[in-house]
Amino acid sequence: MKKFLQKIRFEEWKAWIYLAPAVALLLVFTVWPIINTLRMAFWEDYSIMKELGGTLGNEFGIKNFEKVIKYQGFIDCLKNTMLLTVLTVPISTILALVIAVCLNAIKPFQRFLQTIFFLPYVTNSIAIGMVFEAMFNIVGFGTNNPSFGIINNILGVFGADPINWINAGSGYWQNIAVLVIYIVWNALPFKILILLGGLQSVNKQYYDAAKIDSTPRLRVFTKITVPLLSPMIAYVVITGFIGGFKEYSSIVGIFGDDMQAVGGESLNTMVGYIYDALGNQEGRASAAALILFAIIFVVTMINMYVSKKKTHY
Amino acid sequence: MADKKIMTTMHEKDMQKVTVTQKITKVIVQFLLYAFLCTMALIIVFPFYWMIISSLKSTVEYRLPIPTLFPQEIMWGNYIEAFTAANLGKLFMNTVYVGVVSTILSLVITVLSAFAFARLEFKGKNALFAALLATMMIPGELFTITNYVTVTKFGWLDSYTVLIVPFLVSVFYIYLLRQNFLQIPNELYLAAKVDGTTDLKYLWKVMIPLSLPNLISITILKMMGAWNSYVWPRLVTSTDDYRLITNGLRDAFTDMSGQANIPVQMAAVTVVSIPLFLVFIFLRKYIMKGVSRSGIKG
Amino acid sequence: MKIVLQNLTKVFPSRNKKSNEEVVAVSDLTFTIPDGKLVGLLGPSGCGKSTTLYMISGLQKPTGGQIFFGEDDVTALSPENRGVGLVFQNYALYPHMTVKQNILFPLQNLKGADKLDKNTMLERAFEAARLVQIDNLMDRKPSELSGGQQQRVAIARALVKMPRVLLLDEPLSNLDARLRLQTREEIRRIQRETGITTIFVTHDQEEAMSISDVIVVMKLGVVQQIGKPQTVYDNPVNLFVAKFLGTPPINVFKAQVANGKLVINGEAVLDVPGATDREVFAAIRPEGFIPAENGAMTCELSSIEVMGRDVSIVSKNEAMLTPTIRSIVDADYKISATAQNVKFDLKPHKVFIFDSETEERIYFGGQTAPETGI
Amino acid sequence: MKKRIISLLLVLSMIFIATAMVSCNGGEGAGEGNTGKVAYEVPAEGYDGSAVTITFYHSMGQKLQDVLNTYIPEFNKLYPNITVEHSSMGNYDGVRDQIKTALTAGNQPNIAYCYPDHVALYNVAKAVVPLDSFIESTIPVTDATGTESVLGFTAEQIADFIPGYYQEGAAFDEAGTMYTLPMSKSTEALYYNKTFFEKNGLSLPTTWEEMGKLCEQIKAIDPDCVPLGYDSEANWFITMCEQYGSDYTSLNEDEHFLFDNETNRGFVKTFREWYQKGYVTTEEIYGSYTSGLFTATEGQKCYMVIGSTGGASYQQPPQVDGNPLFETAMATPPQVNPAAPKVISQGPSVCIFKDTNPQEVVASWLFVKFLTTNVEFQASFSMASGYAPVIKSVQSNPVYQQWLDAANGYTNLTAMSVKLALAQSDAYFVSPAFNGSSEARDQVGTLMQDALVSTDADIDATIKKLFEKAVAECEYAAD
Repeated sequence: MKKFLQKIRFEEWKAWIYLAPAVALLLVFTVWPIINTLRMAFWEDYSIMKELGGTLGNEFGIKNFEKVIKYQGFIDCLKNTMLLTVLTVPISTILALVIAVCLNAIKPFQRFLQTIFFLPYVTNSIAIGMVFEAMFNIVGFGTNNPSFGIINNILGVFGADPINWINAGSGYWQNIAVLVIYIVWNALPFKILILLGGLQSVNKQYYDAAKIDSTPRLRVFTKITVPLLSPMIAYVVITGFIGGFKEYSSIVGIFGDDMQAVGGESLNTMVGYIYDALGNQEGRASAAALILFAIIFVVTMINMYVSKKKTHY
Repeated sequence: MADKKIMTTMHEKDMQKVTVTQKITKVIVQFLLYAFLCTMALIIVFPFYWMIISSLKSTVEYRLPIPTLFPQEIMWGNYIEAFTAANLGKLFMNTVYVGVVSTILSLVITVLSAFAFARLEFKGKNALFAALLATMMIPGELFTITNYVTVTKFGWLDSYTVLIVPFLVSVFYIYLLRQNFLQIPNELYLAAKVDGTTDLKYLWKVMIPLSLPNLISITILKMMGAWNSYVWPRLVTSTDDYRLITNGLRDAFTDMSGQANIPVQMAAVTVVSIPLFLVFIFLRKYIMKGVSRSGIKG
Repeated sequence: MKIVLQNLTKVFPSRNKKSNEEVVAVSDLTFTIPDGKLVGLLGPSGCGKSTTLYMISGLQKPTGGQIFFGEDDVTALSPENRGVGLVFQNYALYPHMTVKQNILFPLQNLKGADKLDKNTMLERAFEAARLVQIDNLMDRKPSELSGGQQQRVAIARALVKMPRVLLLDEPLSNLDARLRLQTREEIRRIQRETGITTIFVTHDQEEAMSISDVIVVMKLGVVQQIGKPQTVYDNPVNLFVAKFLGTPPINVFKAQVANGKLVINGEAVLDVPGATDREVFAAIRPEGFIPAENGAMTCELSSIEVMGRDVSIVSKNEAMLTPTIRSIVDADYKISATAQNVKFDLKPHKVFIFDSETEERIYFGGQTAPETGI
Repeated sequence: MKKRIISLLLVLSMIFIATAMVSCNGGEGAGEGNTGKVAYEVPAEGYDGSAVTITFYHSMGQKLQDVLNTYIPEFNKLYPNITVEHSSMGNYDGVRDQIKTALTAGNQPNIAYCYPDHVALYNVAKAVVPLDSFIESTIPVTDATGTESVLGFTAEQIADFIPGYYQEGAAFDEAGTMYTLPMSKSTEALYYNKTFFEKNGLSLPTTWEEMGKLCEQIKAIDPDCVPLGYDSEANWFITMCEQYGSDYTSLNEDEHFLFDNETNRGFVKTFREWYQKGYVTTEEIYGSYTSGLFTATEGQKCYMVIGSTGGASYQQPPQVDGNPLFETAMATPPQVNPAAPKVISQGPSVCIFKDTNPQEVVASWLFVKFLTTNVEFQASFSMASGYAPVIKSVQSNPVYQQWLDAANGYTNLTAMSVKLALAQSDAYFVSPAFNGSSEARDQVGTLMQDALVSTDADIDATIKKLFEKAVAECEYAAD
């Protein structure tokens, strides 16, 4: 028995050696930042510059949080983030599900189409942001012979007159529409892939059984495919929400650093707010980051709870 | 079954009609499937198409009111200018170097940690693992400033180390690999233990070969991560000998008056996207499997 | 409703790209399954029995030939429109549905004239559940049931929509021995009660023989013999069928026919009037031996196993092709275990001769070829 | 699943508790790295000749860096042991961001390009060296060529600075401590299509009423055009406040943002009407600098641009097979009271950062002094950049004189713009610089844009709301 115990202790000691590099790096580059963020968040009116200049008081409390929550700009950022997430996650999930099911149902060209649908995943989001901006932008806006941009031209083909998507004075909802299209476009590949992987791992016999039971195509989808895929769908929705809350680069990609169309409402998001506040109010940036983390944590817990109820495992 | 006789409803129906309608519906369904998939594919591919043809247009043609769907005169010059103006060659080498080194090192760390989490028992294992998972949810922006101060204190600024070391530990891949290692039956490990194989040998001989597809997809995904990183490199590098390709993109082509030369910018963007695209084409299978497997365990 | 298969063939392109020769799974199958009968498709694994079953169900498309349900040519008809019930080898119950939902599922798909309202569906479902005696498990999930119970749910699901034909793919292979016997009887009883034409596939010849009205023995995609189990057992058309049926298996010897006598290992063991002289295979059923002081055939005794009602004698012989010779005789014959040799006489109707090249049966004495088909 | 969630919550609470303890005693962390907040006094021996390396962050393009590289050896002729390393950080904000994060880790450069708003930010960390003690220092300095001189500025040198630029360095506190020295300045000018004006007998507008009528006239002549392109809305707003004498911002701690007043709302409303009538567009609204319209060969054009003198070369008339389409001319932008003109001045200044090694600070001072007072450098930098030099004596430099005379409205607008900048030198004003002044500048710019493009019916209410929102944003940012 003694030898056995001794062996266990040796085993334990060895495990920590393997984990040493990971734990060390994590302590320095993850744990300390978290602690430092908490420190900055709770240190009232904290800013790095003030700390360097020694002009910081040393009361601790939730003043930073209050300041952030009371600031209308932050509320707008929260509203924008929620709106974008609530719009893009369902749309991209449903679209990805339908595409994955269709892809799974065809044989010829399946690999080719699969490759195309996976393209956005391998591209640089800032790069494609520029392309989207170029597509929706009206070059020479306000002059009398503007070039309306490719999207408006396509709309023109269908008889619709050009819409001012992202230029000066464009409406908030037009801006949101462009962002939703871009975010969904970016989110599709990962979702399609996961769902397709899930579909292919479903036992073929259930579909044969459904054929024998002469189930119509739509009922096969709703009654068999979706329930069996529910763990995958839950995973995609959960990661979708987490990603949605951290949306930032797509807005910079299209609207540039001032995060809004000229004369339009601000499209800034929570992460955008954090970056702006990092300029000279690190206290508030940290507070906002913790608020964001809390929201993500709560929403993920709700999602997990709901998905545990719904998914068949 | 009250009455013995089976109600055979199918029989009355006229066989011919059923087979014909069935054939027609089959064709219609196939057609709809392909129509839907092709339109969606078009929507996905269109920005790429637009990127490539814009990169070949002259600035004048680019500004035409009615954009041309194919460049009237191909401007290959844009690509040369993209390469020379933004010194993409050097940046490209930097990105590849950083990508390869960080991937290898982080692979080693991921394998060791995943092995420890999957196979070895030690106090606080689950708590530590849960803590790791928690960090996945924390927005990265939180860390940027503090990490910047730390790396500057270490004096790593404007070097390859600062681009590589801070991101060696990716919790997600440790989680992924641990799930994969767990699928390998424990008996194999115990058996190996009995006939005296050391952990590392066992790891090398048994576990790694078995989870090779996963390792390859992790490697590719890690490379792509290095390829797309933008904020951190921009913060920590200032000279061209260490800057990465994405930094070269954003502000390289705005001339003095702030007028961005879009075609050249698009050329640079295309150049940046091609390597990733090629990697994807050749290693398609692994990327797909890696990413989709990450979903299986949910 | 009888099922007619007309020169049914199925060819699969071989899986590895390099070699392009195809695999002929089923070749030129023609036989008729009488209405209301229980037919066993029998044969070693890879003989095309499952493929045939799936072609009948519509899940596999035949490369040639036709299938008729009664007068209707259903060859091109998709499974949805064939009105077929199929029980898969590993049940394929929908894991996320309860037993009740699983059984109700096919009923909910009926449309047009066959549409049922809610409570007739429920009533039919409970009827089917009672038939297979699982009406007490209605609200359980498949994962909570034993193999046997899942098997019965699968059968109930297949039967509930009163299909024209019931197909079972190796229904008993996933069950333990005791449950297998019991379920075998269940299937027989259910088939009798519903009178539904049923085809089931198995590689276990005992199972097939015990409950089928008719068995179809197949090998490498080709039908060897069709007939009542007893007829096929007693009158095999070739060596394969003889060897395939019967436990313990038939004993096979290298032998010759010399002027009307069957000579095994130099001993003329049996008169075989009507057989021309040639090299042959002689196959003797274990119950075909009669121990006799001066029996025609001498074998070297290995061991004797007493099984109560009868005795199993294990012996050896120069000319034997099977590893041992096993004969089952009535317990009354007293054979001393220590004897060096044992002599037997043979019951003519338990001895079959097969041509050594074609392995086709050679009939002698009173033996006549079985009539083909049902 | 359940087990994991519990352990997750356990760990999270653990983290929170741990940090609460740490932060109570004000953990050392990044704080200790501050730059030795010593009230900066010049070392008694001045520059002791020791070998020192100083770093200079700027946002110069390649052309300007070449000028710098040719003059650093000149500086090293005087002080061989001072090695000067310089690198570009992209644009002005890039310099600020880089320095701000560098400050946090204590490795900021010695000298930096800066705008008043940037220095206000650095001053929160008390990182910038107050220059008065250097300016007034009389410590003798002998350079390698043996010429004796004083560490600080002589009276003539101070007088040589263009007052409008020099005062910008003292806009940081009531006492007027000098934190920066002007390096190279630009201003705003009214570029106009002289040929078009002469062809249609139009006269130069000196007041905004005249500009309004002129736009109406031009619109009548060429209905498709946009008569005026004003590039920066923020500059426009700030300049108008100065010209009306109405409040914009102040250094007084609890009341920085004063621009929400009747006068300002008035001119914003007027200029909005101009925009709605198609008289004016701006860089943000048009999508890129309005010089694109001014030099357009076909399609829509504009005949006047109020923009930075630094961008003069962009207003150059386009050549159609060899000959320019029109002649560009320049003038001081319209004024509320032409007698007392007010024009904004921009362009980079330089500041010096505190450092643990005082010799590095002294060396940096010598280099900054060289850059701002060396006539040849100021001349060649001005010629290369198109920005105005900061000292008057440059005008008497023969080479520079010749360059100025070569100014013409067709091919050498740069010289013309510098000439104008020098002529307008007593019209410059300086806005107060404090922690939040850059926010004020951004907010008034956005306010102006939103007002111009707004098509709301009750425009007064909308403008009132935009002003209130801007003030709220500024107060949030500053406090």
